[in-house]
Amino acid sequence: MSLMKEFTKGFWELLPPFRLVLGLCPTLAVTTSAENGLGMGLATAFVLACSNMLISALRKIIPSKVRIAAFIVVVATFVVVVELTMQAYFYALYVKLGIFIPLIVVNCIPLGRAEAFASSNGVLASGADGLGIGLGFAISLFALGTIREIFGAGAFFGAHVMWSSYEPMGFLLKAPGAFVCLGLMLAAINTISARQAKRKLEAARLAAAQA
Amino acid sequence: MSSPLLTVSTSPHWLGRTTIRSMHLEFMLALAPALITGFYYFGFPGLSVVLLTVASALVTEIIAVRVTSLPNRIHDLHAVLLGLLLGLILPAGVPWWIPVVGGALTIILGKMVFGGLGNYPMNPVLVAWVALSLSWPEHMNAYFAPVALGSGGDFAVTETPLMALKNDIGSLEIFELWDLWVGNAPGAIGATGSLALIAGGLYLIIRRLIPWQIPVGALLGCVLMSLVAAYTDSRLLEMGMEGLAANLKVAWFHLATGGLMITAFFLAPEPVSSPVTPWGALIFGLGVGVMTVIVRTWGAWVDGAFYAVLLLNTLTPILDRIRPKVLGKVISGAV
Amino acid sequence: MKEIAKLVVVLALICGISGFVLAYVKDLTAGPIEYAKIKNVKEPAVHSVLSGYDNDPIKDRVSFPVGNDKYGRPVSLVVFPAKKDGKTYAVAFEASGVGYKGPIGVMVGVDVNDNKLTGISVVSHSETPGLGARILESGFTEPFRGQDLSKDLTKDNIQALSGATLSTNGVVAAVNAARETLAKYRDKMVN
Amino acid sequence: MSIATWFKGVRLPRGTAFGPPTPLPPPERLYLPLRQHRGSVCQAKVEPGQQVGMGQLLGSSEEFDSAVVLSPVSGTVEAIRDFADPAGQPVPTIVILNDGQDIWATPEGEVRPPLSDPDEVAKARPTRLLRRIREAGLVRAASHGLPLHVDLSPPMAPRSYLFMTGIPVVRPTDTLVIRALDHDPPVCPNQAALAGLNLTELDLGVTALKRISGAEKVILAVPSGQVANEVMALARLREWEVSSQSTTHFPYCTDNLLVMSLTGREVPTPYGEPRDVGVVVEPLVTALEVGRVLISAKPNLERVFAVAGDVAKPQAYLARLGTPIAEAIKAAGGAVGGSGKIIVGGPMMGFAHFDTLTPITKETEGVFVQAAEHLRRYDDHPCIHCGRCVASCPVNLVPSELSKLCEFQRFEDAAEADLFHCIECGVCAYVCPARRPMVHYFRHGKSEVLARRMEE
Amino acid sequence: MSFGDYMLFIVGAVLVNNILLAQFLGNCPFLGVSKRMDTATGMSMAVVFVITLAGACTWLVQYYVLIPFNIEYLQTIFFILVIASLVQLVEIIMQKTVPGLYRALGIYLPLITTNCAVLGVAIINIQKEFDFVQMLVFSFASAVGYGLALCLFAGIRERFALARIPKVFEGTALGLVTAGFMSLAFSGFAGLVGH
Ligand SMILES: Cc1cc2nc3c(=O)[nH]c(=O)nc-3n(C[C@H](O)[C@H](O)[C@H](O)COP(=O)(O)O)c2cc1C
Ligand SMILES: Cc1cc2nc3c(=O)[nH]c(=O)nc-3n(C[C@H](O)[C@H](O)[C@H](O)COP(=O)(O)O)c2cc1C
Ligand SMILES: Cc1cc2nc3c(=O)[nH]c(=O)nc-3n(C[C@H](O)[C@H](O)[C@H](O)COP(=O)(O)O)c2cc1C
Ligand SMILES: Cc1cc2nc3c(=O)[nH]c(=O)nc-3n(C[C@H](O)[C@H](O)[C@H](O)CO)c2cc1C
Ligand code: SF4
Ligand code: SF4
Ligand code: SF4
Ligand code: SF4
Ligand code: FES
Repeated sequence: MSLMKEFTKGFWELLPPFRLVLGLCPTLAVTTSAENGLGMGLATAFVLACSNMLISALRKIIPSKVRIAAFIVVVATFVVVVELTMQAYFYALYVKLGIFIPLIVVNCIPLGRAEAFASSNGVLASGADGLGIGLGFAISLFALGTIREIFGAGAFFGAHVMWSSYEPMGFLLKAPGAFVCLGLMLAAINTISARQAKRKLEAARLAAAQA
Repeated sequence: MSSPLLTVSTSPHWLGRTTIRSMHLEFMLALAPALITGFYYFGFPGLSVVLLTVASALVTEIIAVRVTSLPNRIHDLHAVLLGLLLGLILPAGVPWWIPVVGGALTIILGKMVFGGLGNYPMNPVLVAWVALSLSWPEHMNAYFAPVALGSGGDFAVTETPLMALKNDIGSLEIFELWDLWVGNAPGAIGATGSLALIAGGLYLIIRRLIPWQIPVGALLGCVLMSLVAAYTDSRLLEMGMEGLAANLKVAWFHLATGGLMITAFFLAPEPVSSPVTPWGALIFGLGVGVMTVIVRTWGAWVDGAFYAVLLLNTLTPILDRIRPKVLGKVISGAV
Repeated sequence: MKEIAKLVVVLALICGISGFVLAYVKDLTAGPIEYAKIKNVKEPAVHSVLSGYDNDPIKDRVSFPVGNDKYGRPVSLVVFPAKKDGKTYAVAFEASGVGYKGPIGVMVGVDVNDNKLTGISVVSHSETPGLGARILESGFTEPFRGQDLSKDLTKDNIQALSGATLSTNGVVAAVNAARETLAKYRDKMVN
Repeated sequence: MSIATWFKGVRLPRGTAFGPPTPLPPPERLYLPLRQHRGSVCQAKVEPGQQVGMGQLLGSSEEFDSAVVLSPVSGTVEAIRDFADPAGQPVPTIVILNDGQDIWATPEGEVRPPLSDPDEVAKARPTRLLRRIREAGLVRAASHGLPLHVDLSPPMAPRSYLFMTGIPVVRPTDTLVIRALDHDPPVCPNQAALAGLNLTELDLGVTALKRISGAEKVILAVPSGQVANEVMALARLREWEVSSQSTTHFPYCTDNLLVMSLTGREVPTPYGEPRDVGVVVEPLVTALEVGRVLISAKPNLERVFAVAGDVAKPQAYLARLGTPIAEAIKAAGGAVGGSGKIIVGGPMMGFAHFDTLTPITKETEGVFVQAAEHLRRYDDHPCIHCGRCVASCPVNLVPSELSKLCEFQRFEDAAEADLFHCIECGVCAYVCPARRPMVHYFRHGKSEVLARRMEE
Repeated sequence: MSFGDYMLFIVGAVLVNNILLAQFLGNCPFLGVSKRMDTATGMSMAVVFVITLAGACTWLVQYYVLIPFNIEYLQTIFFILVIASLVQLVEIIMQKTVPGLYRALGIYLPLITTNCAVLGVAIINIQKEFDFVQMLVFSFASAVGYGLALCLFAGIRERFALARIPKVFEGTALGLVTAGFMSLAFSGFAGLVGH
């Protein structure tokens, strides 16, 4: 049960990059298409899950003075593994994601989770946490990539989806569009949370009134 | 004898007659000559683009205040003014949905996400214009050659003077400068009639609705920078144009063409996004003029005036720190 | 002291294991990566400079050492042969020349029988977009097809790009470098 | 007027040009607050029910910064109770039932022999003149006015903050400005006083003020084109400089700004006064009162003031001190239009009162009536950054930013941005198209900062 | 490269290809420390210092360690370790020798380790095959571009603190939209330098 909770919190409560405002650079840079977003997200998720588990396993032996350095080495190792693997088997995607694959090292999410969660929790819980948050990140990037691709290129996974005379809004694929799109999505998520909070408050008041 | 009906409050008890609504109405009045010039040369296609942007902006604002908790300030006519301004800087040959999308972008992105009039950091009209330009460059370059009202000609997409200048400096000789000043040249609907724009702008300055520093700075900056640009341009020499007279001709051309005039008098002095202090405003204006010519001469875009304003908008908070000396202030922090 | 020793040992251990793992992964992926690079970067270029073959030039590629780089590591030349009925009649390989902003890599296709170019394609460059980068356009590369390679190519026979003389020179230099390479290693290539 | 200030401030509509002040008959009941100036409150010297004569002492104080209160009529003290002063503070007020006899308390009301020779005044000892002024209970005729004897005496405590910056603590006064101008145009007692001028009073008053202040130079600041030839002749004779000023360019007739345009000297703010730069400014009404006191050797019991705005017949009046403003409004034909505001002072800087019994006091310049249909409402619209307030603020502040800082409760930042240099003239609120309550924000901000300083 | 070329190179790195607004590097601290102008200027100075230093160190590591030993595939791991130790070292040395500067910049230094811009610029230096001088100029100019964007952005956000912003846009959401607008404005520089 609690494992499930660790796993699912990454999908809403801690959904990066909206709730945890970290990992913005790849979010903005590579989400020009759904495919890129998904690829970047999954690569990050893999690194996050693996490094979380390994760090959790090693947490008793790593002295706290060198823990950041040790975390960096662990994260960086998995990043290089991902880098090499993608280069070998997903070369086109690797080229498109470019510098942002090595930058997973400094993407604040893996280090952040290592510090905040894995260094004080069990291996399974850390794995669940890492995978959940990683998948949450992947979903966010996928959603953003989807929106930008559909309206900015009129396509989804490269296939035309809008009506035939639709001329895509190229602005969305450029740097300004990335920022604006992410900002609007964040506002949408804030709106939903505000609604939820209000509903919860009303329910509580109702319960209080009945009692 | 104390009367409960009397209103008690502190001074001042008089307020001037200028309100936001009256200011916007006067802005529109000042834009009327440019709109009429645009209508004269670009006819009903031009007029319908302007009407579409106005309608779109107004409808978007009405919807926005309905569906959100933003205060309803439609009566201040800001949406109408934004729509009008956007319409005037669009080409007459755009497909119908460009003004529609543009009007909506102006209101939602430019204004509403920041909470409405007073809060946005950059000119909403220009934000929408640049977004449209980045998205649909081919449509945003569909400028019509002017056809005087009643002369019965057909509209055709053509090159603007600035496009021509970018490709070939010889275009300096092709366009009649007088035509450029009265607006008989290809270009955006309301941006070609430089004389009409100056007339409206002078009205605004006299009515103290815009600070004079911004337009004066912009025009001055444009002249200075175009002299520099002309001086360093070897193509002029190759054409046998030499000396101050030739350089001044380039400056004159830059002044009369493209979006400079509408920018100097109507877009750069947009209150919310431009500096409030006199020196800040002057530097802002100069910056707009200089950047306009830099982008036109060396940049990737044909016209730089609109980008120049957005760039200087990012500097506004810093320019606002340039303050005049406070009268009577002998030591700071005296309380 | 003991604590510091522990710090060092743990960190060294982690680094060591990491290095070991990575070396292993590197080894494992070396082949696929090379293939992926050739497949994605070289293959389109090879296809555009060769024609009329009935083999797979990628699969039949040969590589042999041609010297060392400035760090002393061996450099190999990869040659893609075009064969008809099992006989090599043309080869494609990369050569480079110096353009305006750095090296320009050019895939050069040569008919080995009459020493005529079967086509060129620029695979890597860092020239100015709009200026030097016009070397990518077919309007620029097309005139190279059929040029005679028995002597040094000059700019007379091709359409030099105005405003980008240096880039043009770079491509021509690459083709001439290819001529020398071909002369030197013709035997190894044609086999 | 320099180029720099030409574009600053606002041009207000010129009020009705007033003729000389019309005398107002003394009312049935008079209300005399025991403090009618900036400074200490007087103690009542009479009891309810007591009979008083004209000029009889009603209240006085041991403190220096206080002016005596004298009875303007003869009659009975009906009550002593609290009334609100212009700032809303309760002040003990003596209510006198007028018997209509106007009997002086002392025979002929004389305190001292008359002093009506200008040459004698010009040579008189300043302390002698000051004593007469103090005994007559004169107060500088402006809202927030000091007792005149205080205003004319050198400051009692050194101004340490000025000293620190190298400005002389007490600079000898070299210039006397007689201000025949009013800062809030429609309410214009000084201009009205100029219209029906007693030349002897003027001559004596100005000479006395010059003698007391020690000034060498006198500048008569007058509204352009409104000055009689006799006054010009007198000025030439006495070698006074006459300077014409625009009366509608608000707030350039306020003291500090007037000093700047006349002498080019910048009065240090927030605590400085014209005296700190060697200038004494007195309203024309005050100069005339001084003259009258010296000639008649009687205390001053009347005041010139204006009634303007939405009344049937705007007019300047000469009335006994303590007359309720209701009487003045009635005399001016009554208010027209819906019940709006009764403003003591002018529309730009006056205080709106709810009580029409509020009396004419020694600081009253006039009453402005605003009908309901002319009330202007403020709005809570955000600042639109238009810069009109910045372009207009006479002291070069950035009111837009100050108002935002106060609006968002960042009072310390506002103080840092020179909030305390604001003179609350209201120009920024006047020009603001967003109708922001600028001056309200500033007053609130100042009071918050001061409250916090007090706590520390 | 001639002097003029260097000037164009610098303009390109500062304005046209701004690492933040056009290349999306270092966004987390960009949104994190841009609420006030004074913190933004402090951060900007720290970034300029560290990026230039880190660029130099990683360049040396690349050409004198990774390439000679043929372990370029370990670039990521080496670079991040070099940067992390460098930041630590700078912190310690600064604390000892220039405590004033340390107090001003110290709190930003740890933030910088996990700033994509530092590692990003180091990697770009290698990818573009810059020589040592070019690398120094590019690193410095890129960092200045970052600082410039950060300070302008902080100025704008300070104004938001005095405005009634809709609840759902408060904070990061509006920050992102505004960054988008700044990026839009900076697109005006496009083409000034052809890189
Ligand atoms: C206000 C306005 C609304 C229009 N609405 C439509 C519409 O809904 N659908 C449409 O096809 N054309 C509409 N038009 C006309 C379009 O200009 C024209 O039909 C359209 O461009 C046809 O080209 P298409 O085949 O590319 O859609 C509208 C024009 C105006 C001025
Ligand atoms: C920003 C810039 C970019 C340039 N890019 C190139 C280039 O990509 N290729 C090139 O050959 N020359 C380039 N040049 C150099 C000039 O175009 C130079 O004039 C040219 O090489 C001379 O050749 P021409 O005789 O054909 O004009 C560049 C110059 C500048 C200022
Ligand atoms: C001489 C004079 C000048 C006035 N000037 C102003 C003024 O500048 N601003 C103002 O708000 N009211 C002023 N008033 C008050 C006016 O009675 C009233 O505001 C003005 O007539 C506008 O009327 P309205 O509300 O019908 O527009 C002035 C009144 C008078 C008698
Ligand atoms: C709200 C709205 C948005 C539109 N956006 C686009 C668009 O982004 N691109 C486009 O080509 N057409 C757009 N259209 C127009 C639509 O596609 C139109 O039928 C054809 O493009 C006209 O040729 C839009 C229409 C509306 C009503
Ligand atoms: S309100 Fe201003 S002008 Fe009026 S008395 Fe006070 S300081 Fe002087
Ligand atoms: S800020 Fe103060 S001094 Fe300036 S115009 Fe406003 S009220 Fe007058
Ligand atoms: S006049 Fe009003 S709206 Fe304009 S800047 Fe000043 S406070 Fe803001
Ligand atoms: S604004 Fe200030 S002075 Fe006015 S009522 Fe409020 S607290 Fe009192
Ligand atoms: S992801 Fe780039 S700084 Fe955090």
